[in-house]
Amino acid sequence: MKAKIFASIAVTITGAILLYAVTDFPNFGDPRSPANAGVEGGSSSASLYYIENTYRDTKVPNLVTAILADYRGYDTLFETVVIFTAGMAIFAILRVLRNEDAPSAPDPESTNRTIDGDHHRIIVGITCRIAVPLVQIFALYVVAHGHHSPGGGFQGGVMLGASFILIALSGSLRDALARFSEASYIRLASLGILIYAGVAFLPLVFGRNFVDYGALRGLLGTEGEEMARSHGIFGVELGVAFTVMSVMFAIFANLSTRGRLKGGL
Amino acid sequence: MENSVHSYLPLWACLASLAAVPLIVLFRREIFLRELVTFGAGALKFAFVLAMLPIILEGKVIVLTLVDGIGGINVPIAFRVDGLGMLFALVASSLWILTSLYAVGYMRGLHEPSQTRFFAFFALSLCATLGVAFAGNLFTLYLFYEMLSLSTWPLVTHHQDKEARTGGRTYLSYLLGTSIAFALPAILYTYVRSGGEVAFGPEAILAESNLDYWPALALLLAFAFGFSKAGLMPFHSWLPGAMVAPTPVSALLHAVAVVKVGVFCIIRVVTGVFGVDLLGRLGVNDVLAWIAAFTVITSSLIALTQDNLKRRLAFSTIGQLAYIVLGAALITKLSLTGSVLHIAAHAVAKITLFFCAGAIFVATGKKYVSQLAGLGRTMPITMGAFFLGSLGVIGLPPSLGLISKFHLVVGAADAGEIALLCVFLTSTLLNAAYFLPLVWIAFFPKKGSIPAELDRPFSWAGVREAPWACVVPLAITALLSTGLFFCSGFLQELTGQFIKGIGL
Amino acid sequence: MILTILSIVLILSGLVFFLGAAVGLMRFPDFYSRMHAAGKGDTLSTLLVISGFALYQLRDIHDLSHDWPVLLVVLKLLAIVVFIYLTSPTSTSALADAGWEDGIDPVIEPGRENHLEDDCHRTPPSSPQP
Amino acid sequence: MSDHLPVLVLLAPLFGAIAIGLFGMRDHRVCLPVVLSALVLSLCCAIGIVLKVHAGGTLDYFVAGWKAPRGIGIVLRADAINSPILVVIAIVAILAAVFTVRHAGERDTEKTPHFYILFLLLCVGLFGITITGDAFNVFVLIEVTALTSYGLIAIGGSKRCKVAAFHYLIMGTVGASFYLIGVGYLYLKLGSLNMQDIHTILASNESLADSRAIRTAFVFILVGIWTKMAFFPLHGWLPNAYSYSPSGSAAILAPLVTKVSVYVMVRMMVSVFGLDHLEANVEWGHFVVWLAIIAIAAGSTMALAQREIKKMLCCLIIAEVGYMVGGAWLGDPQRWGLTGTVYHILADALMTSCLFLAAGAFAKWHGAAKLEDLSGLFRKMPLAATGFVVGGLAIIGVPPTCGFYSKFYLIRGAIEAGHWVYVAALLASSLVNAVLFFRIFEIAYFGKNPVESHGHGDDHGHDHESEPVVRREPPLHALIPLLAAAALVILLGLCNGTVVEFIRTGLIETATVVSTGR
Amino acid sequence: MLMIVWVVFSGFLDSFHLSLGLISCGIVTWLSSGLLFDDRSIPIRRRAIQTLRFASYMLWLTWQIVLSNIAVLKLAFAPRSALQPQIVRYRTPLKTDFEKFLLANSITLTPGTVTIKILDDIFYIHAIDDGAAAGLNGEMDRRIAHIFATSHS
Amino acid sequence: MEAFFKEAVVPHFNFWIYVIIMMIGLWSVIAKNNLIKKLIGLSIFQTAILLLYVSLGVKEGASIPIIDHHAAERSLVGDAGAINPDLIANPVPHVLMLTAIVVGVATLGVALALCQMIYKDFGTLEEDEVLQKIKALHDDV
Amino acid sequence: MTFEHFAIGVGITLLLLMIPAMLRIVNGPTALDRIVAVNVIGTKTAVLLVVIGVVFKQVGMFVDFALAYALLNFTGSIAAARYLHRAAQRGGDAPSGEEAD
Amino acid sequence: MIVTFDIIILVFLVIAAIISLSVKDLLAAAMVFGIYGFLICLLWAEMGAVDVAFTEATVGAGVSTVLIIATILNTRRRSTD
Repeated sequence: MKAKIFASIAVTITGAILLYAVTDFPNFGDPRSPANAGVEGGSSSASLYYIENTYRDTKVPNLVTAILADYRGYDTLFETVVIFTAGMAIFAILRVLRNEDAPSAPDPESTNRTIDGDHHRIIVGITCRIAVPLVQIFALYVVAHGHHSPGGGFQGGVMLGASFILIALSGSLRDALARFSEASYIRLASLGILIYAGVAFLPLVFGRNFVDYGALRGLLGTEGEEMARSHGIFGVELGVAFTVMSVMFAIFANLSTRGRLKGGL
Repeated sequence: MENSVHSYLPLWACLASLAAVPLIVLFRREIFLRELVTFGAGALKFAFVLAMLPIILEGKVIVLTLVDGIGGINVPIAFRVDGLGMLFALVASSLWILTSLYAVGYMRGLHEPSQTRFFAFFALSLCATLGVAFAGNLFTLYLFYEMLSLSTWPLVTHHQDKEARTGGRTYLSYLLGTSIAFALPAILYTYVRSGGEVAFGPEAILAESNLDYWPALALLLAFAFGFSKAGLMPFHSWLPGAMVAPTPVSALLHAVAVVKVGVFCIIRVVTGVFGVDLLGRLGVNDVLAWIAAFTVITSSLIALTQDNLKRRLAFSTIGQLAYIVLGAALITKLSLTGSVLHIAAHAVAKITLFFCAGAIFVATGKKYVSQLAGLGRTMPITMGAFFLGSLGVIGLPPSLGLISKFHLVVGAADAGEIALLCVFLTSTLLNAAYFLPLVWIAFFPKKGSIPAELDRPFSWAGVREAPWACVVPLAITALLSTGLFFCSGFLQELTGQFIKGIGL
Repeated sequence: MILTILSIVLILSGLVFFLGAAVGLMRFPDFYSRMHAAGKGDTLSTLLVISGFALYQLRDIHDLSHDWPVLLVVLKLLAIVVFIYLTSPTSTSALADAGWEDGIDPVIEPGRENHLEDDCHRTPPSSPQP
Repeated sequence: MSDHLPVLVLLAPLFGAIAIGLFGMRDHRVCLPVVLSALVLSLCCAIGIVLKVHAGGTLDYFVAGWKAPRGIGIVLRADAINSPILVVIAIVAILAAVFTVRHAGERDTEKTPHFYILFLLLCVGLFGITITGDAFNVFVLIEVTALTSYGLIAIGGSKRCKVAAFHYLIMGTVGASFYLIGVGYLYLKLGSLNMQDIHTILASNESLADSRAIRTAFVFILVGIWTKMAFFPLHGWLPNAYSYSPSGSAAILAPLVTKVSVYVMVRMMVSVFGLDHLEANVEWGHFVVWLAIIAIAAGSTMALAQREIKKMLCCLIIAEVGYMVGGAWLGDPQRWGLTGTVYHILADALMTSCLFLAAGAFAKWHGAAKLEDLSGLFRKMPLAATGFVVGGLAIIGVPPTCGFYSKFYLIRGAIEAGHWVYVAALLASSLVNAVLFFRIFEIAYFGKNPVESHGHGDDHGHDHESEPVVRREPPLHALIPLLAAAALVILLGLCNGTVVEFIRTGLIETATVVSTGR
Repeated sequence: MLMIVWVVFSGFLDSFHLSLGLISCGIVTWLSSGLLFDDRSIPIRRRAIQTLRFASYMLWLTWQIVLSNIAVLKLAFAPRSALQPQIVRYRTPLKTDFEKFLLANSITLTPGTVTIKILDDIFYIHAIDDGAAAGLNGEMDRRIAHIFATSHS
Repeated sequence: MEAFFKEAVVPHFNFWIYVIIMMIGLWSVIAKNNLIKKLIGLSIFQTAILLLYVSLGVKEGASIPIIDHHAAERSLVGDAGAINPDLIANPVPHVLMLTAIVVGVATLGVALALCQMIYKDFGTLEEDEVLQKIKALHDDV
Repeated sequence: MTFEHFAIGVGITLLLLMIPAMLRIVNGPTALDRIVAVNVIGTKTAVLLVVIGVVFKQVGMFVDFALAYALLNFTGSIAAARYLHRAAQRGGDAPSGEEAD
Repeated sequence: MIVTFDIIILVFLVIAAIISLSVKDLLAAAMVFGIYGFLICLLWAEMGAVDVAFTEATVGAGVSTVLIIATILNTRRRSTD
């Protein structure tokens, strides 16, 4: 009860402050608002620059992808790191490495199959068997076409991860782990960041700044720096996809089994 | 402008004992080596201090800035040696050697535990003492002041029993508490008021600032109580509390290092921070003087009632310290001279007394005044020294105490403070009252008041003195106390340099 | 134009089925009957609406060599339909099964049989492994 | 490569973490060399940055090379304020890393690689927060830091650390979200995320700076960061989170995370909102100072009530945060308060590091979690105890440790700002600290160690040196960082002039930027 | 076949994206080998026939779905008493899992019936009214069996 | 009242709703007793911020921030300035919010892991019970 | 009256048709009823995404994630179903049955 | 941006948020939270933030719900509030 009263007070105060500020906002959907067009007298908003020049700079029609991986690629590197961190943190928190209750419980897998019943095995299992490859190819498409359509490394990665989750849900986690083992997902997650950071780091070798993929022109053999950026963005997206895929599946695997990687959802 | 000399001597003097600490710890298994290191460091230190003496006597000032301050924004660790510092350093470093010697005897005599720690912290506290003596600005002063508080704490609580814990707690809470609560803000306030200047120099730090009466009074009192090592009432009770310490420590604390650092700081504050001019203009020193006077009288009266010898000595110390403060507070040339000299005089005399108390304890295990009757028979040297020491404290000839007290009294008269003059005289009487009867019954006990085995005529065969390592130092200090009465010239010279330096 | 009208018709009929599903969802008495409404109504109406839009997209195709991306869009729309076809009944029956496992009793018209109740008392099935 | 120092400083631990992820899972022995080399590399980079800043002023690094117009790309800014902090982060991290050699996750030694990955990523986050010049980037890195912290706290085996981590997570996420709201409001009114850009716009447009949205933005950013730094009313998560986490984690979390948050606040004040603007609204500043005073009082009081060492230290952190926040908001014209705050960030990081290392060592090798358990410590592990004493003295503010000087600068600022209550609070808190630590010293100094006192029934009357003393120092890998931290505490105190001078060039440099409204 | 899907998704026919597509297909085949087709022995011709038959079945099924929806629609707007929910047991002659799967989903999609549980070869079906229950007369089985005729008759 | 409604609420409808949702989330974070409920509240709280950001990048009548392939090809050939910024939504908030979503899901994952551990250790997910048990734990020690 | 307007109309209708599902969610009575309603809304959402794509005249872009959406919606319900199986198997928790919110 | 969609979805959003927080059955709460994700995804799409919508679709509808369900499996389904 005390918490509720306290919560009410806190919420009222915060809400009042926020609403007090809201009346000061530019109108919703105003294309001339400072966020969209910059402040008068100040420099024009970065967003205008992006809209006008991104395609010229990077040859990527999807502005969001371009900004995400190039202009603000530094942010995104850490976004990936956040995901990786989450995976590691969950691992550190949950994973049971010593088998604490191994002797008491027989392998839960053996009981699972009977309990799922034919129904689940047949209907869900077969659906997933059909769906999973489709999901995967679609996810890879999403990763590869982040330049042109919505999506990119993160979304594709989540879907790839979801496809493995789907395998785990339709059959058992063991099936999924057989395809994507613990060692490999940790390694793949690290590899993903390595790809990202490596691609971002390469320009340093060429004497340019971090994340400046334009420097990779020579390496990739593209005509202009723009295409080099475009390819750099692709490399980065790939790294993100790897990490996200691995971590999403890792999180699921650990959460559903409380870190034992046996039984589970 | 004063003529200053740049020299690393003060630093070496400080470091001599600091460097001894690791050596002492290193040689913790080799008792002999350890003690050798202690003496070596003491001798080295004394030598460094002596080496500076001629320079100071020439009327110069040694200046050394250790960590350079940039643009006046920070406070360097700086040394500055003038007459006052020199005198204090002389006293401290010379007495350290003796105290070390005494400590060796005392510790061995009583088989005290953890002697390594004892000697290590002893050296450390001496380093701090010299640091205070040579401090070139308020911050350095404060730094070493705190260092001294902390490094003496393990000494005070040396026995690590319940009593020691209580005493140590009182000790630290008073010293640290007051220094953080009063001295630190006072320093900071000074720092801000003076526009970032805290270095001692020919000009007092606050001489230029136009302080009003009340802030100045508050500041002065903050300093006076903040440096509570000076034992001004009502922040005096750490001193009797610290009596739980082994006697060499008490000697060091109550005669040389700690308490003298307190009064030294107050003299520094009065002369170096406020300056005679400012104080004279504002008249805030009167308040300080009266507080000191109150302390003098009260503590003497309390001392009379104490049966524990060391406690009686402690209260006596409080009173004597208040003399010095009082002398400083009078800010006349004579009174200042008196109070500076009294630092030395009281140091020598009081250390003798403590040594004696310790020697009595080592030899007989007696702690109380009432047990002393007839002791002059078995420990004639000790009690003789005790007598000489008490002469010094009371201010009777032949002792350095006479000279300093004389200056003080005359200074009080000079300042026109007849009431304070009376205080001096009264307290001298009281001093005599609490020391002389003690000596008297030691040598001439009443019949029947002493155990039978003591009640016999004096003979050298019956002498049961403490170990020689205890007796020799106390004899030396007793002699020093007397001897300096005859050759106090260089001390007066030093004082004179100091007085000249502050522009009186 | 024909295409447009056709697509509009398709979409509208899809909406009608959606409406049916929604009403069914509201009115049916128990979980299992609601499954009927939800599972079936949505599948078909999704099919109808999306193919309606797909048809509408076809309208834009004049010259296949130039407008093939639009065709691909149409194909993608159909892919959604196919996918929903695949998944919707699956999830419907999986949920129905789950509902049974969860202990929801179906409302059975008096006089009709409930064989599941008879055979399978909601204990884990103990049929032999295939 | 020296042009790339600002980014290399955090890439080193990042690549280290990747390397552990790739190779360390199989072979745990890879971890420590990787961690140490990465951190040492970072330290070198940080020192390089300091030198460069010293030589050439503020260092801008344009990630991806997007220089113009401003705000397109992300800028890393190293100036005199943050470059020393980088160094301190690297140092504390190295110390903590050495400390954790053998007992990374305390109970689950199999989780060593995970511990070190989180550890390094935490460093990445902290470096990143410190060096970035982009308001949104700060948020991302705060989250990196936060997530690693949750992991590091909960990696321990105790039951309570999980709950503590959960509460921390809730508070931390809400705090970060508040920060994000604030940044959103800024973006909404100003259309930029670049700190300097925001600053320029705000400085040139007074009415905008006073608008409701911007004020709200400021309030939310502050509240968010306060949550992260455990400023008093929002401190609830801290004591449990740090005291129940494994020692190795606490040794890096406690010194750094709150300090870096304080730095973010300073950064926001200095180079986003502008000091001039803040100094013009002094009454707000004084309001915050009052809050800080309450924080100091509360932190000290809570510390007095604690019986566990780590908890007590955590409460002290709360008080210390109060010092820093208060100092930053004093608004004295010479910016001494702010100087003190920045210096205190450095000082407190080292002091807290020292204390937590010591507490960790005591817990591990003396079995002491409560104050009473410490008895006999000086005898058993004198060197470790010495390190602890130095840390304690620094917290109390005894010269020549750095704690004294930071307090000194803070008080100077307060006196110049005329904020006497703050002075009083600082001093009172110092006194309380003195009481606290001497209570500990006393316990540690006196009394027999009940476990180890075999054969020493009588402590008096013997000369202990002649017999083998029951000395059992913690192993070297724990002792060395502890003593190094203690030494650094003193060293920083001795070099305070140089450091403060350096910091002030930064503060004054930015100040001139403010006044000219570049 | 995956490649076709890829092209449908992608809409780019330049070499870069096609090669990406090839790589992706390779990855997917590698990742989920054994998921889509576990029986590789069936010859392609038969598979083609199956596909055709499957398509025709789908058309029929679609019509059934339309019917079922109309039925649901009617029921939705009908008074409540029109419902006669029941659960019927239905034994199928179909053997393979895939056939059962197809049947179950078809039953679910057709008028008034939802498969609740499969136990071995017994389907438990929730029927919404008598008509729907009566509709389970084995026609669907036949049609499904017809698709995979080679493996059955 | 009506004028206020027209001026303050209507043009800022999104923002009002964002505040409301955020407050719902915040309230439940503080007041809800069940830890998972708290987390759901936290997620809702975070999405409210996303709503703020995305709302402020919206432009009336603008399209999605993807330049049509063909238009892009054309603008390559012709002048690059052919793109009218008013017709394309502001991409920056989208970028930022992608990051924020990722952060959100990462946090959620970690929090759920913590929940599981808390449940394992204390056998409950109700905050008050957990706190009680902690207290009991403390008293035992 | 362009086709876009029509599409908007369709979208609004679809949104309004979510209301019954919402009511079902509010009323329950069982968790599974809610899940079914969630499924219904999910399907409608996928359609709505296409509708929005039509309105923006960028169907190609929206189709992608309508598809992704359908996929993941499916995952959600499968997970719920699977959960109920597992929960029943463990028998630890009381089955939901009727509840009064 | 489509204003009518906007308003309706926002209202739904609030309703969904309240429901998901007030349902006592955590499984249902998780599913309703899924709806919340659907709606917000729609909202992003409608505001032109396709990428955000895509992410929200994958995360909100796919992963979050599954993760919460996985947790509920290992903990308890009931909640007191």
